[in-house]
Parts: sequence; structure tokens; C-alpha cells
Amino acid sequence: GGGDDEGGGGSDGLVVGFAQVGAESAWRTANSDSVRDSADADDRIADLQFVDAQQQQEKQIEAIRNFITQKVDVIVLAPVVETGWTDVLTDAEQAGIPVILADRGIEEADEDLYVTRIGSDFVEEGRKAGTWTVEEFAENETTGILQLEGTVGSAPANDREAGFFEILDGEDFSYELVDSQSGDFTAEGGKAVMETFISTHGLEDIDLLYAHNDEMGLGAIQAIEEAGYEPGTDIQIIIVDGSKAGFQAGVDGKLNYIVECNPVFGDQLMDLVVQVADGADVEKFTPVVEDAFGVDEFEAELPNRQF
Amino acid sequence: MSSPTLTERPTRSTLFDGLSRYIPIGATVALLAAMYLGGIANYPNFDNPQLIPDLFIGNAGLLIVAVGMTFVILSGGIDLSVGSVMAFSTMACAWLTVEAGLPASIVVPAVLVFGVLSGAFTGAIIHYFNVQPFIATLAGLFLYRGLTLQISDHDMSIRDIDFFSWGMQRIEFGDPRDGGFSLPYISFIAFGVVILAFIVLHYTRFGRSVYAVGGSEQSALLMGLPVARTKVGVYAISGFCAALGGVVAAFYTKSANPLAGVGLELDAIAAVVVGGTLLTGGAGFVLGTVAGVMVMGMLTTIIAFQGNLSSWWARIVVGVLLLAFILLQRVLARSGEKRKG
Amino acid sequence: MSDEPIVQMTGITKDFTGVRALDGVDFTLRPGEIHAIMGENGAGKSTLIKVLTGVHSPDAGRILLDGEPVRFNSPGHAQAGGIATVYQEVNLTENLSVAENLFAGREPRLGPFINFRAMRRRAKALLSDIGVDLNVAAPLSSYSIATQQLVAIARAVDIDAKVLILDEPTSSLDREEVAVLLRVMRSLADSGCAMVFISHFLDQVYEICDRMTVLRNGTLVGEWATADLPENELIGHMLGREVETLDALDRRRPHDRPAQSTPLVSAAGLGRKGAVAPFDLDIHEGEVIGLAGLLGSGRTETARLIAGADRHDTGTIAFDGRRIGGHSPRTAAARGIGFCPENRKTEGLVGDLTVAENMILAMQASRGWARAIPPARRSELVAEFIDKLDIRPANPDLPVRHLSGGNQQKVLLARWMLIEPRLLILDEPTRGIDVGAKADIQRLVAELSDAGMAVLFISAELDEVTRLSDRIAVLRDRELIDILHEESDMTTDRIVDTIVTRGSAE
Amino acid sequence: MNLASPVQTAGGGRASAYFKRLMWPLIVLAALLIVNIAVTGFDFIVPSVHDGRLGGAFVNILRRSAPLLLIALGMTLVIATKGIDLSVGAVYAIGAAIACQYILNGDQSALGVVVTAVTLALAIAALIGAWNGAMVAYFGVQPIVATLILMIAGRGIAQLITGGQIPSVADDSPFVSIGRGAIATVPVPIIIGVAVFAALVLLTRTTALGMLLESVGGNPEASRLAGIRAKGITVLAYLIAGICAGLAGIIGAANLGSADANNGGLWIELDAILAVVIGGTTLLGGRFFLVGTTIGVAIIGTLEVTIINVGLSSQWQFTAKAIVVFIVAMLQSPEFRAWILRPFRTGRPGRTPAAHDPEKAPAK
Ligand SMILES: Nc1ncnc2c1ncn2[C@@H]1O[C@H](COP(=O)(O)OP(=O)(O)OP(=O)(O)O)[C@@H](O)[C@H]1O
Ligand SMILES: Nc1ncnc2c1ncn2[C@@H]1O[C@H](COP(=O)(O)OP(=O)(O)OP(=O)(O)O)[C@@H](O)[C@H]1O
Ligand SMILES: [Mg+2]
Ligand SMILES: [Mg+2]
Repeated sequence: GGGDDEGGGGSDGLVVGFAQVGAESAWRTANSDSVRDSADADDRIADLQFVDAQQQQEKQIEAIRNFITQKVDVIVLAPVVETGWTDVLTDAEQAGIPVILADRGIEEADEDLYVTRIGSDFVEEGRKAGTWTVEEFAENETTGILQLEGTVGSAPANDREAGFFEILDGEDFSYELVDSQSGDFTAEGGKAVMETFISTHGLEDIDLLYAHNDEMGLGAIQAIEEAGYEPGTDIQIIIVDGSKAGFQAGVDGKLNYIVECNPVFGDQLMDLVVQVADGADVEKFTPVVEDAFGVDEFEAELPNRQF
Repeated sequence: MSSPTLTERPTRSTLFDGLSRYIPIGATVALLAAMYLGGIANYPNFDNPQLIPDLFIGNAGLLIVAVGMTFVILSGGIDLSVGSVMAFSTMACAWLTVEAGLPASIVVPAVLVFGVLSGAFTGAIIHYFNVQPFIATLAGLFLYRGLTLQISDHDMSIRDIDFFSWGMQRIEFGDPRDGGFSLPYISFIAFGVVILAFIVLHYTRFGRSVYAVGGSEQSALLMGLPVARTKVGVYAISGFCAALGGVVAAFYTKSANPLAGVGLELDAIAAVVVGGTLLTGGAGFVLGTVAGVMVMGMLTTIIAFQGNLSSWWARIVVGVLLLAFILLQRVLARSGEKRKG
Repeated sequence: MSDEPIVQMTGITKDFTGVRALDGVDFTLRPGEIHAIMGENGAGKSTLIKVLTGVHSPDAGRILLDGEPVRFNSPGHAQAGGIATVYQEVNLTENLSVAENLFAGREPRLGPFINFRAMRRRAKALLSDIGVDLNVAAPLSSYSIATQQLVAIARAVDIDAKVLILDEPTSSLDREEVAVLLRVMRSLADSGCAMVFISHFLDQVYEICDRMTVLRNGTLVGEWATADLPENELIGHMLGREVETLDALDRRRPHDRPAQSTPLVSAAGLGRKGAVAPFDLDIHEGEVIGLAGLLGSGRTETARLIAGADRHDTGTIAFDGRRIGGHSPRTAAARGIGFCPENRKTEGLVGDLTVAENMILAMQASRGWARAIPPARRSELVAEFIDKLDIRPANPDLPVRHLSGGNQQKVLLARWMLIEPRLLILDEPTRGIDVGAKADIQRLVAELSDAGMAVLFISAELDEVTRLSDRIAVLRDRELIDILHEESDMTTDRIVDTIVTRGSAE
Repeated sequence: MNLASPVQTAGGGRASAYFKRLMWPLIVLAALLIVNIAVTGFDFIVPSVHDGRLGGAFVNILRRSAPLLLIALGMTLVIATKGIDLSVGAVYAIGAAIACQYILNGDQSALGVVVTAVTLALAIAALIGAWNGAMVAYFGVQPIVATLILMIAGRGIAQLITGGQIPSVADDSPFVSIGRGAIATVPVPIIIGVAVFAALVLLTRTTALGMLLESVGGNPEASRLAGIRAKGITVLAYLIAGICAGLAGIIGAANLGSADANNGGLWIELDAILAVVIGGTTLLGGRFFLVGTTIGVAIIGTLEVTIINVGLSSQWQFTAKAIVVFIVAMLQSPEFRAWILRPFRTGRPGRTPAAHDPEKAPAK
């Protein structure tokens, strides 16, 4: 795309700096695309400075420092982790640049350092999955659960796990966590873990597979199919994200519940940016519209999927 | 026959002799300057005086780790464990102060000592058991990442520990609004490490034996140099630098992240090698490493200022710039060598 | 003057995988004496030294130093214990400067810091004591192997040791340097330093040594006072048989070449800046050309240009009358030019590969990688040359770095003889080779040239050069100053004379 | 005039040295297998036939390790030349991306399209390998830097090809059978792995390529002076490594039916180097051992499964890997074995106590 070299605080629009996490998943790419497309289409935005931090906090902090040096009007940050932002956000504040968080949040003590956060609530996503599980398996004596975690130590993995078990434990639901392994948010990882598990344990005592994202879930589904089981029937499956591919698998009857995590909030974000730049009062948290879908909703929802 | 004196001129002419080994680093610095000027010409606000100092803020930890790596690489080894050791140190600082409630003034020195010991242990295994450095330190890479995750798989804030607010306090040089800039203490820690490393490498027996061992371990041994001490020493230094890098990271973010520094070892190796140090050991400079870190930082900065690159174009452009840089460096160095010949 | 022995080694046994290098060897060194260890290539001389200085630990036996039992764990400890050593292959670090190599580990310091200025000054002084003037700040790698050997000697001499061990220190040196070295040794001996001297030059040994210990195949033959052991008896002890000594070897019958045949190789104005001035040289089939000159006079550089090892930047080279462009070792080998470089460790052999592999390397390279030499043919060839050159141990599967220096040299020679070259360039082929083998190699060169092969022969020993050559190219200061061709010119004196007179004329 | 030498020489040195080198990695592999069998029963090792395809835990390990095996084999050749190739992970991603994207743009179920896609992907991978080799051989760039450039840029190129998406190929495309299919019940990836292994062994050991590689890696200057085309051989090694990495990417993508440009083959270069080194090839160049590399790959593949089977949590995966790597490294070290055994053979004759400040271990 032809970048506008003038940039820098021109009067004909805002210059926005966007420090993105990385390009680690289709979800993330869809998110970046959405933000960039919205910024391009929006007359009020002169330039979007986009930096991919390759999942490293240090790189994001550096990017923000560069935004400050460049004197952008608004900084949008999709933080890799929750902690450790105090200094750099204080710098931004001193430079008079408002900060908006996108997607993930940061620790509460730093609440004053950003204007608002727009994004998903991973814990809530975990809760949605948990709630469905509790309802679906209410009759079971004990439910055998297999969890496919995201990258160990990453925020979505931690939160989706926490929210899920918060509900399960809170409802006194009787379950057994048969195993929980990391698939690193990748199809490769999901498939490998599932294959190994099936070949040594089989699927007999497993009722539910909870995958922290689409790709791992889809990988696992392949492994299940190849082992001669029927995903969605022999084993119920929940995935989080809800990409086209995920919904397609749902339509094909291979999984049972999709918790949406919506990356396409570019337009919403640009409106926020303009408001924030104008100094308008905005809510501290702007939720992205997100839903969860059961088996009978897959077909209808599939055409609406944008990534 | 009176015994005549044998006067052998070195094949390379004497005039450039002292200078010849500075050619790679000279090329690096010249190219850095070119990159900077190119940035100024192309991007608004690139001439902000804070831009260069910023390279030494964000990359303070990397610089320290890369200095340690320089010792190891000069001695002919390699240390892949630095990223993990760094993350482990940060996490240990966090856990010991926040969870165990120990005072930071004890914890930080303890972590540094731990870094030295773990490095020395690795070095001892490499030397006495003749294990390849790559393997021994790769085990370290896995081990310390694993231990870090076992301490905590969440990021952990240490903002409440007063001690850690010290590192990011700034010293101002001139008014930031007109031509001044500021640097936090962590940058000075990094500079201190560089200066110390420079002195140790060039003006002490230990430093010279690092070069000798890197040149030929067998010869160094036959010359009676303390090879064991040197090899264990460089890994201890690298361990110390990695631990110090971890402490600096704690200062920098006041938090510990179990996934921090994944792949940092490659960044550090790249910085060292881009700075003109030979991976085979025996030749290079710690100041080259500083230049190498600056090159890597400058590439990131240029990408950030360009700002319109998608994730993949950003990677490709970094690759292409690095390529151009390396090739130019080679060409400059070669023509320099030619001129001497 | 010999009272208590300063070093006493008894029953030393050392096994390497598959080879017993030393078998119950005794060795005694007395204060103030210069003691030679003699033996064929692979007899175990270097190994004995390395056991003494802690490079290898012995499998059996004891070592007394000043009557105290010792077991050094590294050369560093031996050095601290008063034993300074120059090992056979030059073991210095090429990436450091000359001065640093001289003082590595014992640099003059100011507080904790190295005093570079004092170090350079002392280095200059030290080198000038043995008659060498170098730029001590230049990296050692910019000097020839001979100079490096001098630096190594200077380093060892300067360490104030009670025992000084020199393992073939003179193999690359020419007579001037040898004279200086012997003088230095004598004065050290006078001051009470005990010395071990290993050399294949019998004249040097006889000139300077008080006693000698002879080893054969890893076992002790005996110890004699030099005066009690005439040269031919010594050789008999070393080789375990009577041999005709070198002196018996006649000057090779000069080759009469057809008057105006096309030269095999013809260099015209060939030169390289900073290495050797442009020169003209024709080499004909069946001819042996000697290159003579002092240390650093450019013999090696001349040879490398002809071999294509370095790119020339002036002049042309023609083969069979046709000019060759893109001269490189590969194309040279394809045309039948073989080149044995002087520094076998860094430029000659691939240490990890076996004897057999090293031998067939050039042959294989010329066939290309796709056409491997059939295993049967290969072992046949290898066995033939191991036998022909008497390489020991005669195990083709041993990594070549485990061979003794002299045997390594033979492997290198075999590599090129295998491709049956038309021109063989030998840069110091007899360096570090025992008397018997030396005679063998000289005889070989004569045979090869009689069979029509051209040979370019470089040696620091002018005797060798004069004995073998049809013509001798004399170099001085990296310039070919004369080509001697009269039969009467083939003498050492004539060469020295040429170097001196032609040099001062300019 | 050749006197019979009383010094005994070793007979058949090479074969037994070879076995010695491989013995310790084999022991570790066996130990890992025993642990798995102990935990999950003999089913672990016994293959079962399912859907006309061999299955079972161990067969799955082999099948899944095929991409790593290919990359590690290519890496072995590069390391033999004293080089290293960090870009293989990125080439893996590129190979996967090209194949998937090309198939998506054509008729997914047409065999011709699939063949063209695979050929194209391999050709590009070979090109990248050759580029790496040229940088090293002709421009004199250090291997780690030369390949670092493509390690960084390569993933970008892969993402560029896929537009940052994860293209997925329909399950009925012939392409996926490269990853999931079986010929005579043997899974295709295993067949490819074995075939490449055999091809490389043949290529390097029946021709002189292996020896020349070792020569170039062991002493480049001596090799040049011996008339070897050192540069060409270096390029060839990198080129083979590139093809292997591209093929690995194709297998990986076919197995999943999709190409993840960002995560496919992430950090596989480290595992590959690890496998090579475990297998006895040193990073200093020279001698290389393709069989050893294969054993190294088997160890790494089994290890990952072991962690799951033993029931360790994900946090343990790094620590367990560290421990196994450490054990292999120590077992391979003769110095370590001597040191461990030392207490058991004291009092050997001829061992006089050291008078001069002894160090802990014997000097090399
Ligand atoms: N590291 C080693 N491994 C195996 N064998 C070795 C090793 N070092 C030496 N040898 C063997 O030990 C024997 C003695 O070698 P040594 O180097 O002591 O001979 P030398 O008398 O010095 O011969 P030269 O005159 O050629 O230098 C030789 O057969 C050699 O092959
Ligand atoms: N391997 C080398 N690397 C760099 N310079 C070298 C090398 N070999 C020789 N030279 C340089 O080339 C010059 C000419 O030396 P050369 O070796 O050709 O002389 P030479 O007559 O063969 O002497 P020598 O007896 O040392 O072999 C020397 O001054 C030396 O500095
Ligand atoms: Mg010897
Ligand atoms: Mg020479």
C-alpha cells in the first residue's frame, strides 16, 4: 500500500500508532487487517503507523517509544502481557498522547495510564465455554475433559482456562480433567497432542475437548478422525475464536460449540480513536460485540464470518 | 659471515596493519551513519535527539547479554541459554521479592551470583567433559525456560517493590524540548558493562587468553595458557550478563514475563556477528557488538517509522536491509583488504 | 657438571587407540646438558615430550623433576614447574600479534592491566637477540611459518626455565637462523639450563648435543654420549638397520633436455603485488628446478603462483605453450600440476579424515564427486603408497592427525604422486623428516624426474637443492634474481654468493 | 626395506568407532521407549493397522518426526561443511505456503495441480538453499548470518504468499495424502523419510560427495589446494538442506491440510541441530553421521510423546527436554564416563600422586 510520508501531526487527519502483538494466528491477522482497512477507509485518520512486535513486550515498548518520538496523535496498544507498561505509558502521558488498549488488558494499577480498552474478555470467553459445558453435561455422572491449552504462559491461554474452570468449580460440576496439554495455539500442536493422547489412552473416558483456539481444535479434529472416531459425536468439542474454518467444521458436524472471539473491530476502534483525540469522555471498557454459537446456529452464522 | 638480521615484512603492508582489523567495524559504523541519515531524509521527526538514546533504552538488556555473548563467541563457543537465563532471572527477582518477601537488595545480588554460577557450571561441563557448547547451552535454554514457567506461568508485577523503580529514573542531558535527551540508569548499566568488557578483553591477561583460546584452543593449551579458567570464565561472564540482563529487564518493565526473551539468544548472536566478530572465535571487538545492537535497533526503528508495512512486509524488509548491510560490509571490508595488499 | 638428574622418566608407556606410542621408555636429563632425542618418524619422540609436559598423561611410568615425583596436567603447569617447550608443529595463535604470542600468559602489566608498550618494546628486544626484526604489532598470521617458528623459540627461550625442550625447532629455518639458535642454546646451557633437542639434522645434533637418547618404534634403544656414537652407528640404532647415509647419495645425474622443446610450464612476468615481483621461469619435462633463497625470500609465494593457489595480478602462465586463464588449484590439478604446501597442518591435510582419504583427495577431486574411486582400487592404491613411502603406522583408516609429523608429510606426498602429475611442486617436502625418509624422498624425486616428471623443489637445506636440481632459481627479497644452470653453479657457495652479491649490487 | 612394525595397529577402526558413537544415543532412545512401554503398555511399540494404515503410538512418532528427520538430514550435510542453516524453519513455512496456496488457486482434486504445486515448492526451496550456499561460499558471509537473513525474511515471504491467512486444502485433495496417506499400510511421510534418508546415504557414501564434504568442512583451505570445488560443494549442501526443508514443509502442510506461515516449523531448526549433534556430528564440521542424526530425531520425537504419556504438565516439557539433552550429552562424553567411573578403579599401578596443583579432570 502506498504510505503517506507526510504523516506527523498534519492538520488533515489523525496519525495513529498501533502496536500490534504479532501475526501469530489467523485471528491476529484478521484483527490487523481490520484495523488497517478501517483506518485506510476513514477520512478522519491520516495515517496508521503499524508495528508488529512478534509477541515480544520489549519490541512493543520500543514501538511505543518510537510513536512518542514520531509525535503521533493517538497510540493504540494491543499488549502482549498485562504487566510492565507503567513507564512507557507514563512517557506517553507526559508527551500528551492518549493511549487506547485493544484486545487484551493491562494490570489494574495502571488504569489511569490509558483512556479506554476495546476488546474481548478472555475470562468471559472461558466462562461461556464453562456455562455451556455445565448445561450440556448436566446429566453425566462425571465428565471427562481434555483441554488443549494455548501457549504456556500466554494471557489468552491463562484466562480461557481460568474462566472455564471458574464456572465448572463454581457450579459444583463433577468432572475429571483427564489431561491438559499445550498445543501452542497451532494446528500442528493440536494434532500432535491429540494423536499421542489417542494412541496411548484412547478416547473412551473423554467426553469433551476444550480447545483454546480454532487451529488447535481443527488439528485435534483431524487426529480424531484419522483415529477412526467421529468428532462432535464420540467426543464433544468446544473451540474458541470462530473463524470461517471453524464454523465450516461446525456446519460439517465436527464440533459442538464455538465461543466467538471477534477480531474485526477496526471500525469500532477508529470511532474510539477520534473520540479520544477530541478529548471526549469514553467508557473505560468498550466491549467488542461477541457471541457464542451452538450447533443449530452454525449454518446461519457461517456467511457472516469475515476471517 | 656476520649474522645479518632477518627483517621480514608482513605480507600485509605495515602502514595499514594496526588498522586492518578495524575495517569491519569501521564499515559497520559508516553504514549505521548512512542508515541514520537516510532515516532523517525520509521520515519526519527522525531527527528527534531522543531517537538514538532510545536505542539504548529498549536494547539495554540485549546489549548486556550480547556483551556476554561476545566473550563466549570470541573464545570460539556459543551460548544459547542467555534468553532463558534472562527470563529466569527476572522471574526469580519477581518471585523472591513479591511472593517470598525477601528484600530486593539481597535478591538482586543473589540472582547475579546465580547467573555466574550457572554459567560457570555450563563452562565446566563444556571444558572438562568436552561437551559441545551448542548442546550444553541448548540444554540450558530448555532448562531455564522450564524452570521459569514452573515458578509462574503468568506475568508477575513487581511495581510495588520500591527498589525496582530505580532503574528507569532518568538523567537529562539538556532540555528534551530543544535538542536534549534523557537516559535512564539502565542504559548506564549497559554502558558500564560495555566499558568493563572492553577493558577486560583488551587490557587484561584473561581477555587476551580469550582471544588466544578462540584462535586455537590447542595452541593456547600448548602455550601454557589457562585454558580451563578461560573457558569456564567466559561462560560465567555470559551467565552473569544474562542474569544482569534479567535484572535490567525487571527495572525496565517492573514485571516478569515467563515468555520474555524467547529467541533473544539469536538476536544477541546476530548483534555480535553483525558487529564483525567471527563466529569461529578469535577475532572481533566488543565495540562492534555495540554497533551490532544499534544496527538491529535501527532496523526496527526504521520499520516503525515507515509504519505502513504489514507484519510480513516488515519481516521481509528487515531481512533485505540486513542483507544489504551484510553485503555492503563485506564489500567494504574486502576492498579495504585489497588496498592493504 | 652432571650431578642429580633434573628430569628422570622411568617406564613411560603411552597407548593411543590402536597404537602403542611409547613402551616402557626411560629418559634422564641432567642439569646444564643438551640432550638429543633421536629416532625415525613416529618413533615416539614428540609423544615422550608431551607426556613429560602434561599434554598426554602416561598410562604407566613415573616422572621425577628435581627428584620429586610430578604429574603435570597441562603444559601450563609444566611451564609453572620450570619446563618451557617448543612443540613440533608451530603452536601459536595466529590471530594475535607477534608480541602477544611472545608474552601470552605472562604479559608485562601495570596493575591488573597489560602494558602494551612495554610488551612491544620487550618483544622487539627479545627478537633482535635472536636476530629477527619484525613488526611485533602485526598479527602472527602475516608471517611465514619459519618466522613463526622463530617466534615460538623466542617465546620459550624467554621463559626463565630450568628445562627447555625444543622439538624440531630448526625444521623450517635456514642456516643463518640455525646458527643463531645454536648459539643461543649454548649460552643457555652455560648458564645451567638443561635442554632437550629433537632434530632430524644430524650435523646440528652432533654440533651441539652432549648426550643422545635413541628411540625406535616407541621403545628405548639406548643412551650415549655424543662423542661415543659415530653417525653411522646412530643411524643404525635409529632405523634398526644399516643404511647408506645421505652423503652416500650422489648428486643426481643432470638431465639433458632436448634443446628447444616447448616448456611444460612457462611463466612470463608472473607476479603478485606484495608477494613476489614479476618473474620469468620455464619448466621443462623431466627437469628439477630448485628454488633457493633466505627465509621469507618469496619461494613459497613463487610456488603458489605457479600452482594457482594464489591469483597472480601481473603476467601470464602457459602450460604446454598455451596460455591459461582462470588458474586455480583445481584447473592446475586437472592439467597435472600437484602442489604440496609447506604448512601441512593448515594447508595440506584434513586432520579428521583418514590416511587413505587424505591420500586420494586430489585424485578424487579431479574425478569429480560423482565418480567415486572404486573401493578395491582405492585400497590397492593406498596400500601401494603406504608401502612405497613407508608410512607408519601402516593403517589407512587412522585419522591423519594422529600420525607423527614426518609420516603426515609422506601422506601429503602420496596424495600428489597418486595423480601422476606432470609437474610436482614440493614446498619443503623434507621438513621434519628423518634421515632415512629424507633419502627416500630425494631418491624419489630423482626417480620421478627421470621418468619425465618436472619437479619444482623448495628446501631450506641448500645441500638438498643443489644435489637434486637441474637449475636453481635464486630469490632474494621476493624477487627472482638469477637462474643458475651451469653444472658448476650447483653448489651451496655459489647460491649464497649470488644472494649476497646480487643483493648488494642493487 | 619396510620393517614389520611391532606397534599393533587397530583393525576395522571405522566400523567399531561408528558403533561406539551411536551406542549412547541408542541407549537413551531405548530408555525412553522403555519408560513409555512401562507407562502405556506394549501397545506403545506394537504397530496396529487402522484404515489400511499402520498406526500405534510408535508409528505415529515416526510419522510425525518425518519433517524433522528431513530437515535434520539436510542440516547434517550443512554442518559437515562447517556451516549451519537457521533458515530451514522459514523454508518449511515457505514450502508449505507455496504448495497450499497453489493448490487452492487451482483445481484442488486434480493430481496434476498437486504435482505442479509440490514441484514448484521444492524448486523454490532449492533456490533458497542455493542462495544461502552462495552467500556463504561466494560472498564469504558467515553461515549463521547468511541464513539468519532468510530465517527472518523467509517467514515474511511465507506470510506474503498466504496473505497472512491459513490456507486450507480440502480433505479430498490428493495433496493431503502426502501427509496422511499410506502405501501398503506404511504412512507416506515415513516412506518419504526413509527414501530421503536412503537417497542421501547413497548420494554421499556411494559417491565421493560425503568425503569431499567432510574434507571441505574439516579444512577448507587444504581442500581448495587439493583441487576440490569447495564452493560448489558448499552450495550443494545448502541446496540439499533447502530441498529437505521444503519437502518437510509439504509433508507438514499435507498432514494438516493447511499451511500456517507463522507457526509452521517454528524453532524446528533448533531441534534439527540438536538431533544432528546428538547423533554424533560435531558443529566444527568434518565427519558426519546420517544414521546418528536419525537416532537423534527419534529421541526428540519420542521425548515429546513421553512427556504427554507420563502425564507431566505442559510446564514440564522444557525441563524434561533439558534433562534428556543433558543426559545424552554427558553419556556421549568419554571424559564424563571416565570421571564417573574413576572411583571404581583407583589404585592402578603407575599412578603417582600429582605434586603440582591438579585440576579436576585430565587435560585433553
Ligand atoms: N593423538 C594421537 N592419537 C593416536 N596416535 C598418536 C597420537 N599422537 C601420536 N600418535 C602416534 O604415536 C606414534 C609416535 O608419534 P610421535 O609424534 O611421538 O613421533 P615422533 O617421533 O615425534 O615422529 P616425527 O619425527 O615424525 O615427529 C606415532 O605412531 C603416531 O601415529
Ligand atoms: N601462509 C602465509 N600467510 C601469510 N603470509 C605468508 C604466508 N606464507 C608466507 N607469507 C609471507 O610471504 C613472504 C614470503 O615468504 P615465503 O614463505 O614465500 O618465503 P620462503 O622463501 O618460502 O620462506 P620460508 O622459508 O619461510 O618458506 C613472507 O615474508 C611472509 O610474510
Ligand atoms: Mg615429532
Ligand atoms: Mg616457504
